[in-house]
Amino acid sequence: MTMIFGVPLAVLSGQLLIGVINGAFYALLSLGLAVIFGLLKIINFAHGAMYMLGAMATVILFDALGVNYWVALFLAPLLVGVFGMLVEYFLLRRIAGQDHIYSLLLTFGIALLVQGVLTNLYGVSGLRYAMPDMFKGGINLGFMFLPYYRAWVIGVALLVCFGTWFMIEKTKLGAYLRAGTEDAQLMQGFGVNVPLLVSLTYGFGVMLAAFAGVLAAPIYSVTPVMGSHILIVVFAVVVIGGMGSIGGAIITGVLMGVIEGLTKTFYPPASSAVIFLVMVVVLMVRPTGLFGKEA
Amino acid sequence: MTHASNREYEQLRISGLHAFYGESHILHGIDLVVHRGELVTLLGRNGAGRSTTLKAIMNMVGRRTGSIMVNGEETMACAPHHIARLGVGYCPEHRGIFSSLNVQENLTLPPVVRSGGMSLEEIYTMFPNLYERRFSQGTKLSGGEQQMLAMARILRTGANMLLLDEITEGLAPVIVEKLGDVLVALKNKGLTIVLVEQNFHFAAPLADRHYVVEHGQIVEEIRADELSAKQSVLDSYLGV
Amino acid sequence: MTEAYVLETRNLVKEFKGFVAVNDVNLKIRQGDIHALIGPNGAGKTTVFNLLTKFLIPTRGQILYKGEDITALKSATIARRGVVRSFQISAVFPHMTALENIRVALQSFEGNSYRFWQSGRRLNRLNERAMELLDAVGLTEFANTTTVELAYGRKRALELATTLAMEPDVLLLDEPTQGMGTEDVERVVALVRKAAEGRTVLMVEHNLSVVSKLCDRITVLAQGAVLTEGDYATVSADPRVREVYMGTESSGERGAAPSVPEAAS
Amino acid sequence: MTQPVNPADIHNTILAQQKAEDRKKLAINTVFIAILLVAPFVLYPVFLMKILCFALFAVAFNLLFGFTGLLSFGHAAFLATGGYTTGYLLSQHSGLTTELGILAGTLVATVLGLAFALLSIRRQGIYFAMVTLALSQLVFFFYVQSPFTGGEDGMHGIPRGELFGLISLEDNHNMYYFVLAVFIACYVLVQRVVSSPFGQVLRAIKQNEPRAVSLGYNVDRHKVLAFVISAALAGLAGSLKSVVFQLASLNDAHWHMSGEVILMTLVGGMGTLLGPVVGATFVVNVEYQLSQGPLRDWVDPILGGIFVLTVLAFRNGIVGEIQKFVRRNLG
Amino acid sequence: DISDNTIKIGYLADMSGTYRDLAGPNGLAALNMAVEDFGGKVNGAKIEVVSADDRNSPDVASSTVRRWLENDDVDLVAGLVASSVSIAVSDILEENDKLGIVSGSAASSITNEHCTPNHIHYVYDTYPLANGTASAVVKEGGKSWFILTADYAFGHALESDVTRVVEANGGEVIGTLRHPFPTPDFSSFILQAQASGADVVALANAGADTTNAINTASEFGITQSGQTLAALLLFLTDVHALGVEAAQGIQLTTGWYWDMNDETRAWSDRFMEKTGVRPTMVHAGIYSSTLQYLKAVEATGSDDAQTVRKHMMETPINDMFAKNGRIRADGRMVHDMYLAEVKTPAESKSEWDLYKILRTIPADEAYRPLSESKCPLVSSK
Ligand SMILES: Nc1ncnc2c1ncn2[C@@H]1O[C@H](COP(=O)(O)OP(=O)(O)OP(=O)(O)O)[C@@H](O)[C@H]1O
Ligand SMILES: Nc1ncnc2c1ncn2[C@@H]1O[C@H](COP(=O)(O)OP(=O)(O)OP(=O)(O)O)[C@@H](O)[C@H]1O
Ligand SMILES: [Mg+2]
Ligand SMILES: [Mg+2]
Repeated sequence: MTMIFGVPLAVLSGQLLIGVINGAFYALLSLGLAVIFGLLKIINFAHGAMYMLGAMATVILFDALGVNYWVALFLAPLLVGVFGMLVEYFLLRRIAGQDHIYSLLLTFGIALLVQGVLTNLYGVSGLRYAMPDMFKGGINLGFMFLPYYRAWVIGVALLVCFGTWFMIEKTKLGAYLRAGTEDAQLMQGFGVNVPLLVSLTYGFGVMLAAFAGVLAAPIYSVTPVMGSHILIVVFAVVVIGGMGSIGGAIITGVLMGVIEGLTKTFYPPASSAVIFLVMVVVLMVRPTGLFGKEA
Repeated sequence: MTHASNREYEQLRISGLHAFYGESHILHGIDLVVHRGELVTLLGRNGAGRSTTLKAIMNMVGRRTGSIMVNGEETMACAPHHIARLGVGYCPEHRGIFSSLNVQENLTLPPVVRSGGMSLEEIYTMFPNLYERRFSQGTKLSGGEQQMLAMARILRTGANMLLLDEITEGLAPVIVEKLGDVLVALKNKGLTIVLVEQNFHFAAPLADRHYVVEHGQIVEEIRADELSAKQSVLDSYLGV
Repeated sequence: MTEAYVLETRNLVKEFKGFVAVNDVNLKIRQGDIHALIGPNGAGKTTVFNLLTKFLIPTRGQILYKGEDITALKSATIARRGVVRSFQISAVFPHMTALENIRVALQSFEGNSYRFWQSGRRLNRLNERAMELLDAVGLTEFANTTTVELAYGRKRALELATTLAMEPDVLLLDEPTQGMGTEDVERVVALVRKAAEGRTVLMVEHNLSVVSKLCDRITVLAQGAVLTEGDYATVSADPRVREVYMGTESSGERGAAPSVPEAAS
Repeated sequence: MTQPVNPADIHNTILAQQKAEDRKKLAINTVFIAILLVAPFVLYPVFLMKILCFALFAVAFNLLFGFTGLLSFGHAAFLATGGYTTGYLLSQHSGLTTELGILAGTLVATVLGLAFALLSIRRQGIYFAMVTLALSQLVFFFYVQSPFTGGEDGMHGIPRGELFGLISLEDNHNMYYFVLAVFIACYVLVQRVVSSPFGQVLRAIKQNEPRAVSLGYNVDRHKVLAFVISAALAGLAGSLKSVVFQLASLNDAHWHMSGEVILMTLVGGMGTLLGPVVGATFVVNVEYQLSQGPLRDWVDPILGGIFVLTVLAFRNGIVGEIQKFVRRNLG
Repeated sequence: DISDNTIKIGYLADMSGTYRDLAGPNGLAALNMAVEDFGGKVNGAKIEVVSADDRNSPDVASSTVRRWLENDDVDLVAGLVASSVSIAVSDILEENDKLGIVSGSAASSITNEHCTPNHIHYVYDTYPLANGTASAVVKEGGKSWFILTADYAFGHALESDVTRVVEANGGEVIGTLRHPFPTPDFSSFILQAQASGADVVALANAGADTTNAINTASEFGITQSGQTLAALLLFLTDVHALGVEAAQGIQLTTGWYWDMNDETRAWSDRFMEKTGVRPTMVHAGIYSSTLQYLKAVEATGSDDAQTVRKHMMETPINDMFAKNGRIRADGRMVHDMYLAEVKTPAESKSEWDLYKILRTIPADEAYRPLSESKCPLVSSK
């Protein structure tokens, strides 16, 4: 058996694949965050909560109404997106143009609120969600057993990421969004309905988070605090990629999944520190992240 | 549609306009009228409130009272994007070039609000600098190039009333001259133009009328044909 | 030989991703001159300024100050050596009063900027000089006004005063009269003239009436390279300059209308 | 046509204003100290000390954030480092007097602050915040895994010991007046720093950094100094806290703590001197009172609601809003 | 003599964070059930209950408890979940000579190096968890072990306990892996565990980490590939969250299960009526310990900490929670523990029908013997 630093090659390949899968998750989550920061300059500390809402909604919709996975895949993000738009309309809008820090505080408050209410309603142990039947089982790739569901996650997550990137970087709508970020008032002076655009963008950003939440429901423990743990890791990913860089968030997401996976293989205790270490190093070398525009 | 009837058409009527930035009261009752096809300038010293008047028309100041009619429609309750849709094109004092877009994207950004705007080719012919730098980041342009870009992009939208704030600022004399020609051409096409200018030499031959703004009020209205007669009044207002 | 020139560039080049903004520029600024840098928009004037003060790193070439190579020095060091600039886009400390703005500049000579244990009232001894400078640009009555509340033109005037507070040997002014009303332009011309006593000024200016009145020597840049150099009469007579920059205006001065002299650009 | 104005008159007005300001500051300080002196006879001293420790922490943070414009998202690292160092030294070396233990904790936090500053100071805006966050996470992971901190069990039974080897700090009142003395000294120091020549430069840097550079200031070095002072004071707050509570725990190193100090500062009013003190008092009290009362299961959502409300309704913070009100109605 | 003629009980627990479900507000309900059983009075003295959220912070906990003890005359502090909180509180209890009963914490150090004469550790700790599960699994043939450990003191303690037990029983630990806390995704670790080829994959972690690991293990088919999964600390609420589908067959050690006999069922029905859920062992322990405390107050007629504690130590505990439980000199309440297995979907008849009890582990076998104790109270006795 070929060994690399004392790890069999087969195991290593498996770990790499797992890394990519997790990376796809990070990509999806950090993408939403990057869209919201990049386009609205909102530091969305409620992103974890929106992810959680997506997962919780999936479970609750199933328990209460028997809504199946496929419907939930659309319905849950939609509901969370609408919730996000309401949050934007009634709360975030009032602090537009203020320092970033206020958006951080406000969304942090919203996250605490949402999380706290759900904790009181549903507890913290988690809600049960069964794997959809068609995803049960997996294939043996030789070097590892790949559950079908993980294969699906990687495919759909990357597809959504690419679609979003294309829409923002290559379409007129995307240009409106980018310009609106810089000088919303002037854009509005040109005749663009900026407030609506902002609502939709925020709604879309949190939809991405909620979508990741739905994907997570069958494989992770669904609890009101599931988002708060992953939040700053996802932030780190966005920063490494360069805040506001849509493509950067995607690529870095996948990259960080892999790096974290490798750390989990070679030196597991460092696996949660490694992303922060990478971040410090990257920002030393490139002050605005890997793909950030220079200031 | 005769030229004469056009002249009578009130494209813009402002009455009793007050405007505030937070605590500070900037405009103290502006009254003015601009007819279709007219070119009117707002003159005054630094800080008189000319830029603020344009911003107030676009609903871009903190708070306003009074009345602003565009095309006979009251706009005090309108959001800025509705005002733009009425055919108003605004070129701000500080240019507002978007750094996340390249020059061409900046140029094509403002949505077309009416037909009859200039085409991209026409604009590039007019400003060859912009053509040359069309793929570089908007804010990497030189100061003057940014000024050209800011002006050029509203020509594309087909707006029939232009609010232009210090558009010759920082431009080389050749370009200023060219801009003068452009404004004449636009006027001949029937566009209405409100021009805020420090460069009186540039504005004087173009304008039909001048309003002098001081301390947030209109203190004098001078028609082009009265210019020489009222020169001394004007000089004293402008502190010459 | 080089001693005669206070500031000099040798084969200065700046490229931005393949675009050459400054192309092999050799500037020689004589001690005590008011030297203008003019040229069409995008000619590279601001870029040259940025290179001289190291806000941009030259791609190639050398910068000499009093015969000494300063190409490798940092911005702040160059400023402390006496080469100080003002900005094209107004640069002030917005939430300080006009007086405080000036004091920050004066304070950099006090050598107490790290003294976190001293009372701030010590800086009061700078007030007198600061008031003088404010008075010189006509901002006396705004001494205690927060800078955000000043109109654009006054901000420019304040910025100029701040720059003068640095007592620079060489003063770099990027369009000092931009955005100013007629009366302010007059004042600035007077101010620059006063400020230039005993020091060297390099300025970018589109207002040719200002240039013609103030400047001893003029360098014309076009497309990143030096087109010509000389005094106002020579330069303005050059047909190439007329073509790329001045246009057809007979006098080359805007604001030539007899009764409205020198309106600012 | 401007009225002729006399520069000397204007100057005198400005000087008179400064004098009035000084008097006002003195008056506020006096009232404030008087209240704190009698407070332990009315309120529970340990709780008051907790407030003072967090107030000091917030004041330290605000020096950097409110007055220099640098948002550090890693200040928990200094609080924890001060606490753990002091706790460890006082537990291990019974001969050490308390003030030396606290001094040592502050010193280690200062050195850590210097390291943080050197690694982060060149980064701008949100990137600065994120580098400090990342560094403090690394510090957090270090503390989780180091045996001397007791991991998630925490460090317990730290002796309060004796001040200068003379005054027993086991007594809550003695301890309180010691903490109060340190707090007042630090508060006055920060007040001084802010208005010092150095403070003026910080203000300038905060408002327009490129301009400060062009005026010949070494901006990075000024920022580093501000960062180090702030880290030192935060470390001091942590050291005091570990002595007061006789324990040090991971909660202090967690990024939530860095978040909490931002909240305290904003709720109180960033960029004001008294704001962080008021904010810390408010947040600590709300958390404490709520966790005792009938709404104790709802502390988090209520805190969340308070933050939302703060941002929406009084963004300048409690002190900032009061100042604004006074200025509008009385000034 | 009872001071103020009231018995004041302070219930301090995590009401809103990670440990909320296993103790939390429902623990308060359990405590109140004990008070009700006494009719709200003991020896004519009123029983008063106050409660607070410790926010899992020793700072918050110690301010609260200090005020309770120093200002509010609280006689007993109950609940106590996070180990950092329990240790901090026990220091304050000792300083004020008041009594505390720890029901939620897992750290065995609470009655070992951190023991005080002022607190009792009631329900369980890491020692019997490792002991019960590990020895049972080794005896059933699980010889080679791979341990997935949460990388903090609690995990390390479990890991070393398990290693000791496995080796003592003739098994072998062929690999350990320390994962950060918390870890949202376990697939990488599960893959490594799978690759190790060990007979048994043991989870030395808790809460969401454990449930996530079990979920992922089931997704990656760990049990299908012939490995046994052993969770060392798993609460009823965790299993309920996982569902029997994912958790079936897992062996674990518990201090109590609601469906063991008529007595436990009757009490659980009462509990469920109030809270809507079935109780965990911690809930039952809170009830039982409060009951025992009140009985001791009744018997001694005193609320003095030492008097009451002495009486509690001398009296065997016999109630629906424990049979012949006793409190040792170090403050450890030792009682029988149970080896349980999670039912299969076919076996599980209802939402909360989750365990079958495989074996009773006698108290003396389960807990750390006093001879190994580092508690100073033990050597002095
Ligand atoms: N955002 C703002 N907040 C507060 N005051 C402002 C703001 N913008 C402008 N002002 C004040 O409003 C007054 C009028 O400004 P305005 O920009 O309209 O002047 P202007 O006539 O265009 O002069 P300029 O030649 O300087 O552009 C000035 O006194 C200025 O200080
Ligand atoms: N950072 C940059 N990246 C790319 N191109 C740049 C950058 N800065 C300037 N340029 C380009 O270099 C050229 C010279 O710019 P510069 O600002 O020096 O012109 P200028 O002579 O000051 O013009 P103006 O009179 O309009 O201010 C311009 O074409 C501009 O687009
Ligand atoms: Mg203006
Ligand atoms: Mg320029």
